[in-house]
Amino acid sequence: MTLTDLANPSRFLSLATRILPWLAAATALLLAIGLYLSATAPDDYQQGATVKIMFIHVPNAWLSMFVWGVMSVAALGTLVWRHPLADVAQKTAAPIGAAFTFLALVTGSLWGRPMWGTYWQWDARLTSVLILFLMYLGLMALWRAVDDPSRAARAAAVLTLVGAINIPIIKFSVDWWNTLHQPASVFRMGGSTLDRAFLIPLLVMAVGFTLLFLTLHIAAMRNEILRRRVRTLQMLQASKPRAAA
Amino acid sequence: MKLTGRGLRCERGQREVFSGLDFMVAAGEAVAVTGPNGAGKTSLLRLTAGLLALAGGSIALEGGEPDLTLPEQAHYLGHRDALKPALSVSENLSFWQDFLGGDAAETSHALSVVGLDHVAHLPAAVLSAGQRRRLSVARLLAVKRPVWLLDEPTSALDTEGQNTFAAIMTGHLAGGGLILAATHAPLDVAARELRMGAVG
Amino acid sequence: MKLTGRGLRCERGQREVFSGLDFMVAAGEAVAVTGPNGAGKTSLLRLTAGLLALAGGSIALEGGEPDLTLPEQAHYLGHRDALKPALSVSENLSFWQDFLGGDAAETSHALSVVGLDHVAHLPAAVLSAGQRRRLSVARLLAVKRPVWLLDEPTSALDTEGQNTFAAIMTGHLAGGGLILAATHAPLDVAARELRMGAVG
Amino acid sequence: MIALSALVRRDVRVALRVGGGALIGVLFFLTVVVLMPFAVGPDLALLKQLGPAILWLGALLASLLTLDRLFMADHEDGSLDVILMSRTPLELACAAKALAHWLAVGLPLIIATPVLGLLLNLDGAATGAVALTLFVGTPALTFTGMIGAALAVTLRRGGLLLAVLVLPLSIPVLIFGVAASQAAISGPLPFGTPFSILCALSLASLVIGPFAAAMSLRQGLD
Amino acid sequence: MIALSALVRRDVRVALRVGGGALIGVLFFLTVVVLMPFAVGPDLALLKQLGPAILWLGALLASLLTLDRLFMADHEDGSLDVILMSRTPLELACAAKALAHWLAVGLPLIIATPVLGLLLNLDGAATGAVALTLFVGTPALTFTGMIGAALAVTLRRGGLLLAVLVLPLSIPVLIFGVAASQAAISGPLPFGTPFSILCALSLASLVIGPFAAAMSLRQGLD
Amino acid sequence: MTPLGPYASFIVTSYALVAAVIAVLIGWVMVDYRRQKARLHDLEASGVTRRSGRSAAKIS
Ligand code: HEM
Ligand SMILES: Nc1ncnc2c1ncn2[C@@H]1O[C@H](COP(=O)(O)OP(=O)(O)OP(=O)(O)O)[C@@H](O)[C@H]1O
Ligand SMILES: Nc1ncnc2c1ncn2[C@@H]1O[C@H](COP(=O)(O)OP(=O)(O)OP(=O)(O)O)[C@@H](O)[C@H]1O
Ligand SMILES: [Mg+2]
Ligand SMILES: [Mg+2]
Repeated sequence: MTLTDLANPSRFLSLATRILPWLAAATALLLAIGLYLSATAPDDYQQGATVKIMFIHVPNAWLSMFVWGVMSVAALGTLVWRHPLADVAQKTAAPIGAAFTFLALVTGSLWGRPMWGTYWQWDARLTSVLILFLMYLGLMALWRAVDDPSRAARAAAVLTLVGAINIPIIKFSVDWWNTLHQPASVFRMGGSTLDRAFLIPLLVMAVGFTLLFLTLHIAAMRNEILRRRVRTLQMLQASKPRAAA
Repeated sequence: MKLTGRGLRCERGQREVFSGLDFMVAAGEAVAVTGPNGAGKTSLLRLTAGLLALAGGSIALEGGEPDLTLPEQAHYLGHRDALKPALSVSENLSFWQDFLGGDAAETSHALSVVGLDHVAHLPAAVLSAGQRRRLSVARLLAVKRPVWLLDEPTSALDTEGQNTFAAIMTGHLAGGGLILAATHAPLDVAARELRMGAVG
Repeated sequence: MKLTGRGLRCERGQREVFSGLDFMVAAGEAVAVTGPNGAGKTSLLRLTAGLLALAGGSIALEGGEPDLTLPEQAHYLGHRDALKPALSVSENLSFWQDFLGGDAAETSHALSVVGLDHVAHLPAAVLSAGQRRRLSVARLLAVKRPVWLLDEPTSALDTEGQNTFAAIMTGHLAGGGLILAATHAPLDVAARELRMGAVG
Repeated sequence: MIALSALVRRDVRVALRVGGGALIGVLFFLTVVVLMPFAVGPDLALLKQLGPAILWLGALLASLLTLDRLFMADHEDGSLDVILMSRTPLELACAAKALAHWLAVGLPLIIATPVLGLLLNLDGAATGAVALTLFVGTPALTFTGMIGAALAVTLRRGGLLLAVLVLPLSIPVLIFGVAASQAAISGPLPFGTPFSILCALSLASLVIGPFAAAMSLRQGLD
Repeated sequence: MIALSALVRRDVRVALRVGGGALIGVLFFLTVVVLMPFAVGPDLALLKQLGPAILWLGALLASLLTLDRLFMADHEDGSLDVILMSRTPLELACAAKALAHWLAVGLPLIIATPVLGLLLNLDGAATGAVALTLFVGTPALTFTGMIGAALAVTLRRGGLLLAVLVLPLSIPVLIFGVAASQAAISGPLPFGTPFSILCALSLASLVIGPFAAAMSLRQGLD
Repeated sequence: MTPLGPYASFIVTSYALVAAVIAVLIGWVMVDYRRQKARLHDLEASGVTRRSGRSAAKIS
């Protein structure tokens, strides 16, 4: 790493350290408000109290896609500008995105059981989220499998960008595929027709979860930068055994 | 024609191999890169061939064809010999000739110069170590390129093969080509030496 | 101890490489197998190592351990270096030590003799050509065997590495070992020459 | 052009000699089709229903089993270095290599389809339709799989990791390939819709595959 | 014994580092299971019926994708020469290599079975039974596949040819594996009969595999 | 707070799960931070410094 390269991560570190407490506080506040609003929200006339699952399910589902978008931007940063921060952003977003996707899947199936009578259905949306989850896991496996981080970053970037094209295609193809075999009996609720009593808690929760992602991501990026410094120093130590002793 | 590198820095796997290296090779000149194992000779050749990303500095070829990059005007002869065992000797050579844009009439001439004409029809899998090396040398002859980057080119060659190769290099230099060769043995042609230091 | 071959015939891919070859190596003696590319030097070493089936003749080791075969008492150092890129330098060496039944205490000593102790923890994938060769030489030191069959052992080694290897060979010969080495360069230890003729 | 056709010819030749010839591809396909009844049980109606799925899985398998060494072999023997240094744009060279792979592995499968059609009790028209979907769809499998093959070089990793990374990319092709074949065999849905989407997917992969592979190879320089 | 355990440890280590770790095996299995509905359609009843077949196909695929380089890699880097010259009998060395392969590839799949059981709607007892059949059957896949891996060295061929040679050998394992799992899940046939035949097949392959592989490797000297 | 009705267990489970996963994420980030800082301090204590001469563990 050259001096100019180090400069940016260093500036990022100091910036992160300054804004992280504020971000964390804002996240906690919004999530608390959101939790209160969702606890006091009325029951849906059709779904009863289970509508409460929506307030956590939908933000997680949105974030699962949003995080892939963040990774795609970072991937461009890796490939086009070769910015070391982009590598770090890519790597640290993957596990967080996988966690959100996992939550979307689990809360979805927990909602599906009372609503549809089954935890799992090979429905278009569900299936494409499952594939998204698998792709997150594949990406994480890739990061773990390669010990040279810049090499892993470049491979992961190519895969992330190809995945960004592929996921909408999967969504669309699965949509089509489903109409083949199953009657469209799946319960759906249009976002636009949502009552204000549900809409406001949902939006508050969504913003809260987005802030949560930002907080976690910045903190994880800070850890990763430190980890790379440790690595560099260890390598220095290994290459000069006498100087270190 | 002149090949120059300035302030070169090489990193492999996040470790610095060398930095601040300068070199210059003029047309008709051979430079022998020497140094202990692990000094970075192979890395320098691969940087020049564009097969490794520069971590700093610049390499330029003056006086070559202006619309071609340096790697496109260079031959790189490495440890791995770019041969397919399943193809015959002549199939291997004429593939590179077609792919790199050489003159198809040269194939059999190149094979006879390196002394492989009698095995031209055999699959490359059955070649001995020296015969494989001779076949990769034939690629240098079959496709004309001014810059030759050679990594221990004479290893595995017998005495006669080394003489032949010296003659081939002399011919290339006489035709205005230039050679940058990493080597532990003497190079058998008049050459300046570029000595690289030992590293961790 | 004495290694003798009588009336050896070698066929590769249905073609005869040589026939009627005799050789003898006594304890404490080195024999350099020389000859042009494709003469059959590598083939002779592989026949002796039991890695190639004899088409005729016989090879015997007198005075070795009676219940072990010749290959089981020999080291073969070929072009391919028997290293796994994914394992570290010391993992590679200590695997062969465990597998071939050497003394585990020898590992770090062998690495320092060949000058690789400072890269012991690196994966073998990042070694330079000469460093890989040094690591395969370390196997000869880490596991004691009387017969050494070496195929161009000094290729890719720098001058210091060649000197070290000469010292290693001298030590092996002094300990009553015997060496059969194919080589194009001079062997750096007192050696008889076994010259093989050119073939088609 | 000479350069590209030379590359295609070399790769086809190597693939046929090392892989054992085009007949092996056919034999492999046959083996997979014969194997399925053992896995799912000898229920004829079920097998007929699964017919297209079996054919498509066979094609997917054939490409998975052979693609991972597409660039790795060239990397290991040093050919990739020379290809990178040539005057041919790397994207075109990648496309040529994928085309060669498809000619050596994909095409024999398609030619074998009529034989398998017999085994699966398909009539002439249906067999033709299935062969047509394979003809259009297998290039997409090759050209997306190529991205994984290039990643293998960058990562210096192979095996299951690669399969895990590549398989999700081939899901859309699989869906529309099976759907189009299904439609051709048993109806009632029209054949045209999924088939034209399959064509679109194939065309898209013909563009994206070589670019992504070349990008990955350039990034993987070492 | 030291020699053999060193070989097992080395091979497991290399497999985990190059293939990307045991978790990748699990992820691969998961991907295959998720892929199947795309091929056969999203019909839950059909998928449940095909459950054991899908799991067994996943295991077969994992071994096909990774076995072909079992001996080839050692041949190419010269390790095989040293192994042949060692004092360890070649049969035992082959068995050790196969064991290492099973530990790195087969075992993770078995551990992952419970997760997949959920996706395929299996209850606890059935999941246990399927895991048990995989535990008993996957060694047979590895040890018969090993013969093909050794033939790859002798023939200097890879790719589909190998799959064609290996697949027929694994048909019996597949039949009884699926039958036993099927019996455990849905009855009505007893679980014991196919399961004990599966055990017998595994034991036989444990003996035949190493001998055949060693014989093939000795014939392939070059 | 309105009563949760017959499907209370599903609602509670999903909220609890989300809370648990978020807690794991936060814990991972914090533990990781402490560990990296500690390792950096150890390395600096053993005399290794960055080429820039500045302290590696110091952030701002
Ligand atoms: C494992 C099961 C499930 C998964 C993976 C899943 C996934 C998703 C995704 C990705 C979205 C965002 C899509 C968008 O905004 O266009 C979403 C939104 C939504 N999901 Fe789910 N879902 C699942 C189960 C359910 C169930 C069972 C219900 C209700 C009965 C449900 C109700 C909703 C609603 C109401 C939205 C918001 C819709 C909108 O904004 O248009 N989901 N889900
Ligand atoms: N696998 C093989 N199959 C068939 N023929 C082979 C094979 N390997 C080598 N040969 C042939 O056997 C002859 C001797 O090969 P060998 O490798 O023993 O030569 P060598 O003396 O070691 O040559 P070099 O000095 O080039 O290493 C050569 O003509 C070669 O073409
Ligand atoms: N792929 C790689 N990744 C990381 N480090 C590498 C890689 N290849 C080589 N190195 C390291 O870079 C250094 C220089 O290697 P290089 O191959 O350039 O040396 P060399 O001068 O050619 O040596 P030799 O005389 O042994 O061929 C060595 O210390 C080596 O360990
Ligand atoms: Mg070198
Ligand atoms: Mg030789």
